[in-house]
Amino acid sequence: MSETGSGADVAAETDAAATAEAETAAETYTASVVGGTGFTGGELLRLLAGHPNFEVVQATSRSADNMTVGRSHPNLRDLDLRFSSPDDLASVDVLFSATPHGVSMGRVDEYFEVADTVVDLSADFRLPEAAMYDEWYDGHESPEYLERAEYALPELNRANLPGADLIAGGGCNATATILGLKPLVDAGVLEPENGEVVVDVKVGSSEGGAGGGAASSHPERSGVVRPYAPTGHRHEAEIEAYLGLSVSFTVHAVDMVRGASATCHVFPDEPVSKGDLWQGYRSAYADEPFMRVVSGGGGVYRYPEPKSVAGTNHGEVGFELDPGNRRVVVFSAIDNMTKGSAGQTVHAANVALGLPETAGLEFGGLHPVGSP
Amino acid sequence: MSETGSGADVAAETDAAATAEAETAAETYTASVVGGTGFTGGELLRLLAGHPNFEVVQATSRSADNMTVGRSHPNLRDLDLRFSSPDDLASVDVLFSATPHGVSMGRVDEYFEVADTVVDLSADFRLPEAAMYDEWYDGHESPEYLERAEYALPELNRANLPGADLIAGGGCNATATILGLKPLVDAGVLEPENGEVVVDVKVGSSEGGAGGGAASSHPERSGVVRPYAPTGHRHEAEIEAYLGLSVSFTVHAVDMVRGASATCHVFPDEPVSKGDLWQGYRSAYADEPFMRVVSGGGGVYRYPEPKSVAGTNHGEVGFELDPGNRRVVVFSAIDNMTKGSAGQTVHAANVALGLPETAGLEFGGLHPVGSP
Amino acid sequence: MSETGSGADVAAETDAAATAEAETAAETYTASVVGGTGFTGGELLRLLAGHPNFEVVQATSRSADNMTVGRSHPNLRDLDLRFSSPDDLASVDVLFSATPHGVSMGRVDEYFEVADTVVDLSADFRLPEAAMYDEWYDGHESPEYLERAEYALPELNRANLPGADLIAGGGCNATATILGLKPLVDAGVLEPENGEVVVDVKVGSSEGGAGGGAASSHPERSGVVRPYAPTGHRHEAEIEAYLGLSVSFTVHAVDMVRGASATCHVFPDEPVSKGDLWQGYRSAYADEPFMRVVSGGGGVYRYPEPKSVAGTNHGEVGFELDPGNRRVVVFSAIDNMTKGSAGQTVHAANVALGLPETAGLEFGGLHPVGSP
Amino acid sequence: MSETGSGADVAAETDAAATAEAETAAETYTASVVGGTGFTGGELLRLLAGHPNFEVVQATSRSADNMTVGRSHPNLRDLDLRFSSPDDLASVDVLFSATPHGVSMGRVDEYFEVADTVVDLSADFRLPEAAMYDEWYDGHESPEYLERAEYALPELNRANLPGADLIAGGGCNATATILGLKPLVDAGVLEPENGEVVVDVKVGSSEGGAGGGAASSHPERSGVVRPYAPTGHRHEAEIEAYLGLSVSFTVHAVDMVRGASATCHVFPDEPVSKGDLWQGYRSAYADEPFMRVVSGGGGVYRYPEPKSVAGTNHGEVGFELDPGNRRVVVFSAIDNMTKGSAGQTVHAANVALGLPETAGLEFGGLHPVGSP
Amino acid sequence: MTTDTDPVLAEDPITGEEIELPADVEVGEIIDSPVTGTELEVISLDPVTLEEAPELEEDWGE
Amino acid sequence: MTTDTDPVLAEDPITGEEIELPADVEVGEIIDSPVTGTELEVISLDPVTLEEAPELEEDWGE
Ligand SMILES: NC(=O)c1ccc[n+]([C@@H]2O[C@H](COP(=O)([O-])OP(=O)(O)OC[C@H]3O[C@@H](n4cnc5c(N)ncnc54)[C@H](OP(=O)(O)O)[C@@H]3O)[C@@H](O)[C@H]2O)c1
Ligand SMILES: NC(=O)c1ccc[n+]([C@@H]2O[C@H](COP(=O)([O-])OP(=O)(O)OC[C@H]3O[C@@H](n4cnc5c(N)ncnc54)[C@H](OP(=O)(O)O)[C@@H]3O)[C@@H](O)[C@H]2O)c1
Ligand SMILES: NC(=O)c1ccc[n+]([C@@H]2O[C@H](COP(=O)([O-])OP(=O)(O)OC[C@H]3O[C@@H](n4cnc5c(N)ncnc54)[C@H](OP(=O)(O)O)[C@@H]3O)[C@@H](O)[C@H]2O)c1
Ligand SMILES: NC(=O)c1ccc[n+]([C@@H]2O[C@H](COP(=O)([O-])OP(=O)(O)OC[C@H]3O[C@@H](n4cnc5c(N)ncnc54)[C@H](OP(=O)(O)O)[C@@H]3O)[C@@H](O)[C@H]2O)c1
Ligand SMILES: [Zn+2]
Ligand SMILES: [Zn+2]
Repeated sequence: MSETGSGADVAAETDAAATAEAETAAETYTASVVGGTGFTGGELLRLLAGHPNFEVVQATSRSADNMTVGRSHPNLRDLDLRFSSPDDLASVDVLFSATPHGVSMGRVDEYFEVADTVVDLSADFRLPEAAMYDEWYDGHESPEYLERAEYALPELNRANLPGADLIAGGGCNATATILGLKPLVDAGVLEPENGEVVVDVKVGSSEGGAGGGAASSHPERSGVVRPYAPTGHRHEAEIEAYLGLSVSFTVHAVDMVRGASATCHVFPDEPVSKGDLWQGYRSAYADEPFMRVVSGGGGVYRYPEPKSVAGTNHGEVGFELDPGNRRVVVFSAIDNMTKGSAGQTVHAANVALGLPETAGLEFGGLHPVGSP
Repeated sequence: MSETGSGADVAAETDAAATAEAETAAETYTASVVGGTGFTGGELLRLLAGHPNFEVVQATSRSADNMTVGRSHPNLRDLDLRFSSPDDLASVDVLFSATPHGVSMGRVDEYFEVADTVVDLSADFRLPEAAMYDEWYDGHESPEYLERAEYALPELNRANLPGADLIAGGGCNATATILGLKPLVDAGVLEPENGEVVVDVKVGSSEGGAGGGAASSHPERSGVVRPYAPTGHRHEAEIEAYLGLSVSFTVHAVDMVRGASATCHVFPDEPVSKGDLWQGYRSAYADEPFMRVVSGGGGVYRYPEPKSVAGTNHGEVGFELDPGNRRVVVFSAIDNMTKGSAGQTVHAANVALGLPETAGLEFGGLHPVGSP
Repeated sequence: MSETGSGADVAAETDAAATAEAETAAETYTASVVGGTGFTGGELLRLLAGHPNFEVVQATSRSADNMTVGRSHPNLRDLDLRFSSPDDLASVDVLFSATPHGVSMGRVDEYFEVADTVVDLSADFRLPEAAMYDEWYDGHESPEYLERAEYALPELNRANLPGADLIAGGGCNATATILGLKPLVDAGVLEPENGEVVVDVKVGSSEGGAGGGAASSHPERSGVVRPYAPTGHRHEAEIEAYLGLSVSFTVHAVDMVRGASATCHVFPDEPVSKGDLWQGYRSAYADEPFMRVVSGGGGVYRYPEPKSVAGTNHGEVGFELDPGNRRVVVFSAIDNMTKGSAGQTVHAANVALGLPETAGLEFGGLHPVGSP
Repeated sequence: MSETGSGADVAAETDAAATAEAETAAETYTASVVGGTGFTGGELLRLLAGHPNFEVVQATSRSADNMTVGRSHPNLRDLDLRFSSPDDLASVDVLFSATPHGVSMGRVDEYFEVADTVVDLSADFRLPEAAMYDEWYDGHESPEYLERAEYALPELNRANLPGADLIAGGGCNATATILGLKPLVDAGVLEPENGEVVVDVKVGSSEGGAGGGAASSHPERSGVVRPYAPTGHRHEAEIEAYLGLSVSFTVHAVDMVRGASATCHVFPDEPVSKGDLWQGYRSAYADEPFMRVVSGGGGVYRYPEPKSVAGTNHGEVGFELDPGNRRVVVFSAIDNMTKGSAGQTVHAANVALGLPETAGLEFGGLHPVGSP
Repeated sequence: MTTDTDPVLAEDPITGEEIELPADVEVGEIIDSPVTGTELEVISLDPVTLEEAPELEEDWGE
Repeated sequence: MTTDTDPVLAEDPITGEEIELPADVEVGEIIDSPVTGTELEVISLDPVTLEEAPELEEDWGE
């Protein structure tokens, strides 16, 4: 039996990370989750409860006040925590809010009274300018915070996250799209003045949140390929804001629970080669702990697939070329609940607070797995 | 041709149809199905067994020779028929062949020795020219039949079907696409010299046939959004041949068994209005017994969905406009096994033989229905 | 009763049936469906609209008053009918009511004012005695109708149906169980004084109706094996009433939309042979147009399965023996929406009115089919 | 910001565990997985790669020799390991074998030549006596190992595991059943001479392994409730051997990928109360790190469900009483791939080697999750 | 339905086609077009005038 | 694996990156690239040269 090891084959993937972890091991940040009965709220609770540097001290709910967290989220039955009212917020280091659009913008002052750092998963602080809220939403109640807010996605905005105290989680469909297209933009393959970029998205039912209506009942929602946002989806605004690119966006509901998959059809001005694409994508994501390029190859899983990343904070991107090279098809797959929201914001919080980037986000997924 | 039967067992939906039925009520055509254990072969058997003007006298299988048809297709347990060898073909009025690509082109002479009319569901006679088989397939063994063959889709080719004796069923993805785009082409909204047309298709697992491999096992195939034909799909050839239009085509496998859904992103030169689109689609399909325009409206089912047409020979098409009207998104949904193959060819045979168009194809589908 | 119709559009499967059809071909009964937006209401509309002897003149809804039927049920888009208020009932030959338990018992007098025959799909008239409603439900408002009501299941109660004017559709789980066990009871293999009979049922989500709650949302309901009625299910009462047998009943929700499957574990006093069982089941159902015995054999579908009968009015039953023959396991599969409710009552109405038994119920199902 | 914490809110749940962990932190055991392309082989690789005390040095495959592990298991793409031939076994501390029944019994001598400890996931060493292999299987090639082998399930056999060098993983259905019934046996509620115990099991498609056949193709396997082992399942032998109890066992395939759910219908001689049951189950599993009692309560998840434990090594058990208390229904849910095989054996290896029990097995599952 | 009043006719505001509505529609009522499925608001009676009903923005909460 | 021979290095034909292969690869063997996942054929040894393996055309049979 070898007795040399240190069990280092799990979290601390590099020495640098190990050092970082050592330095921060003593730090525990208290955290609260507003909207704890919701889907992304539950995902936050799962991730934060398993995070070495966070201690969850409050999860709010109006509808399940005083109930145990495990009653809503059976995977959290071992968590010794009860929901409490969002009207009675605890003082914490970091407040995560996972409420429907419009709630946080009305309560952000309050949030900052009780918390040093506010992380919001809704659309309320995602867009950089108030005018965009006028155009795509119903305006904004607290536009003065928009400049202060940092977009959470580290692959896009890592440089601005350290020290940020208002972090705005990206939209899940926008995240999938941005992760897929950014390397092409950076490589100059995709330019704003190019022709059309078509983004055809397929999403799971958890994207609709725990509320649900008739359309999300099991008999009606099972087995669908349903155009739910044929055109005019609000994530277009976010993509344009952060990628400098206008896209033609269509979203379909398909039969899975977790997952968002964006297929981007791009028509570069100049033909590109597969080698160019490999190089662009590889170099874009070489140092990213959560990104993988999956493109061709053998076996069953040759391109990005949501079920390959379900439950994880990973993103998979890949591409293929049309014969004649006039079209690049980009595939991007994430778990909408993790990389597409809760995981993304925990990742961003890790960066903001100087914690190891992968802390609390190590779960690597399952195989086989059904419709996760 | 045998003219003995009666079997007036189909709903005479209109007086005209009733008259037509009266005229043909005396006609019964004998039919055989080559490839009867397969998925589309089973669908043919289902449709022909319930058809007032067909009598199935043979279903072939090499692997299940002598077994009852119900052993392969549990819905056909009441059918008193056993598989027999494809080497020993019965004389029939109409021979339907549902074999993999490449089989029929090698046996078509033989087929015509035993049958007056040959209906082939494979790709073997779909394309009009031998050169296209050289480009997209591995050439053609019997190119002399290509001119004789008529493309089955009545919505496209009704005029040429009466009296046709070699009918070539369309590809399911091509069918969905053609049905979706044809009204735009006819209305002059979509012209070959327009910019890109992106066709993003989502299909069910029955499209892969009964053979299956590792990728189609339940654990691997469940819950997927899997790019299975990222680019270069052979149906592009078919679409180009029949719509005069080159499209950028990508096909995804999603978690359903039956169904093909095509989302077509079109960028017309001139802005179009919703009214124009309604008028174009309504007039294109006003007299089509199987086509429906579903576009907006209320309730859960606002756009075409494969599960709304599962098991039926219906096709649903619909559309939406981008704000600014620079993009038309067209949705088209069919059941790949029915409208996309077996049903389409029975429909075509009805037209070819002068039978009522809807004979044997009346089933209207179920609600609710899961992943059909 | 109107006797104007023609509509001889159903397959005359036997000569006897053909004669029967000839006699009744001239009859068309007007029908209404109370609860037309619901799942079984929609199924009734589907079946009656395709029935040669019924003409649907009204479908009621409070929530979708004035809307087209196709808005709720996309498979009925071609039906030219709008929902109207249940407060304003049309005069009809047959009124079908598909409302939640408790509604019909309060309106039955009213129903008989506008209709000659009332067919109720709820539990309101299923049990023979008022005392049973006291024990299993919250009592009964109109106990005087209980004796007049006939249980719909023809396989159990055919003799009493002709001329019946109040027909009570069975419970879907009870129907599956009764169809599975009755041949054993009739053959004397299963006697009330035998030991325990365990009935373990698996059902699809449509059983819960269109209402749905949090537990039936797609994210929560997908992929489940969920004990939803661990013990004390009300269908026990029905089984006891009609089979003279007390059973230990447990119901699980599983991931399908349509389907109820009962596995009955029976311990006969005396060992039985497979031959005995085959004989008992075959003779019990030999003349039944909708019942099949499926037990062993080859291929993929060796025992009853809900998806083999999905969308149809068929029931499949089968059995297997424990080594040592001390246990008989009986499998029974139906579509809860069809054989388990709407189809069963249409079948019963056919018998009651002297129509061909299979009229309007010929659809034989699909293969392959996913989670129907 | 509080800086008191130690991030101790993850693995080390108790001080004792923390101490144990500290002591063993220096130990790394090398491990190999025979059958690494398989489903449970992949699960072993996932668990061992994330385990602080194991280092995987070999994974074998005949069919994917030299290919990367990530090609078969997309969740393991980051693992830097290629399959190698099972004919060329590396020397390791612990060899895990996840091959079909019959392979290990022929190679066990060889295994012990290269490894100190052998952990086998097949049925080859599960049963205690050779005679049982004669009765239920086709005999045994190496019966001399049967006494040496220890059954892996710690909840049943913890006392005998420390130091064990041949560990036999339990069958997944047997594991679910044993976990459900053992507390009743221990409490004397269930005695061998009681009447019948019916065990009705529902399982996911991963139980069939990666091999798959026609019956496990997606179109045929989707949406099923399929009796796949109506009677005579070999796990009966295992249950009898370890619970001292003969059960009537029936297994159904349902539409999920991971999961085994056993519903046990028990008829105690004396009536029991809910209080008794709670006490029996709570005390049986109070100190078990992976077991939960879930029985009644509010919300959506009131009883054990496979999807609540999918991907985890947890087992959920619960119960309900028939009115009249004559029947106890016990529900037990596990993930067949984890608690039902790979996780169970890693747990057992932890105990055998003196490692913290939960090491490598901390993942707590997801919510919401579809058909995992 | 066997009511004594006949259905009324109106112009579909999207396609211009003539559509049939129940006799008893009232101003302000929402009703779907049998042609397009679109939800229409009854703006006035005699003759019946229809307008596209304001779409309820469904928040899919992403 | 604790073999005595070290892995060999080769150039990935698609990205040009250096990749590690097992020591015992043989000419004609198919092996997947750890960088791109592409199936590569070993064309020659010493040095190991790789080429993209001919893709098996999967017939999805539509
Ligand atoms: N689901 C996704 O995949 C996803 C992805 C990216 C971003 N997001 C965004 O994340 C946010 C949450 O989404 P979700 O899917 O988790 O929604 P959800 O499941 O509907 O949960 C919403 C939560 O907010 C609480 N809540 C609602 N209104 C509130 C109010 N006025 N004050 C305080 N609490 C309130 C609800 O609980 P009580 O009613 O019990 O208080 C519930 O816990 C949304 O803004 C959404 O756009 C979601
Ligand atoms: N599935 C769809 O949605 C779909 C849609 C449109 C078009 N199509 C086309 O329809 C055809 C059949 O597709 P499918 O999905 O039904 O395939 P399938 O399920 O694989 O069935 C193929 C059938 O052909 C038989 N067969 C195979 N090789 C044969 C040979 N050399 N000679 C005679 N019989 C042979 C097989 O049975 P035995 O081996 O027992 O003889 C089997 O019955 C294909 O050309 C496909 O492209 C399919
Ligand atoms: N689903 C099954 O598999 C099944 C099987 C066997 C028996 N059943 C029985 O069939 C009945 C209907 O079940 P379901 O699943 O179809 O239910 P459902 O989908 O919930 O539909 C109920 C219908 O009744 C209407 N309704 C509700 N309350 C009403 C009232 N007070 N007066 C008039 N109409 C009312 C509803 O529409 P509005 O609210 O718009 O009026 C709706 O159309 C139940 O009694 C059920 O037990 C169902
Ligand atoms: N699946 C479950 O839920 C479950 C639960 C409990 C116990 N088990 C038991 O675990 C074992 C594995 O099950 P599984 O589901 O993982 O099966 P599987 O997916 O079919 O995998 C079997 C593995 O064994 C390898 N293999 C087959 N024959 C071999 C041989 N003669 N020599 C060496 N390797 C061989 C196969 O790979 P190559 O062909 O590439 O070598 C493959 O990697 C079985 O004994 C099963 O009963 C499974
Ligand atoms: Zn599903
Ligand atoms: Zn499925």
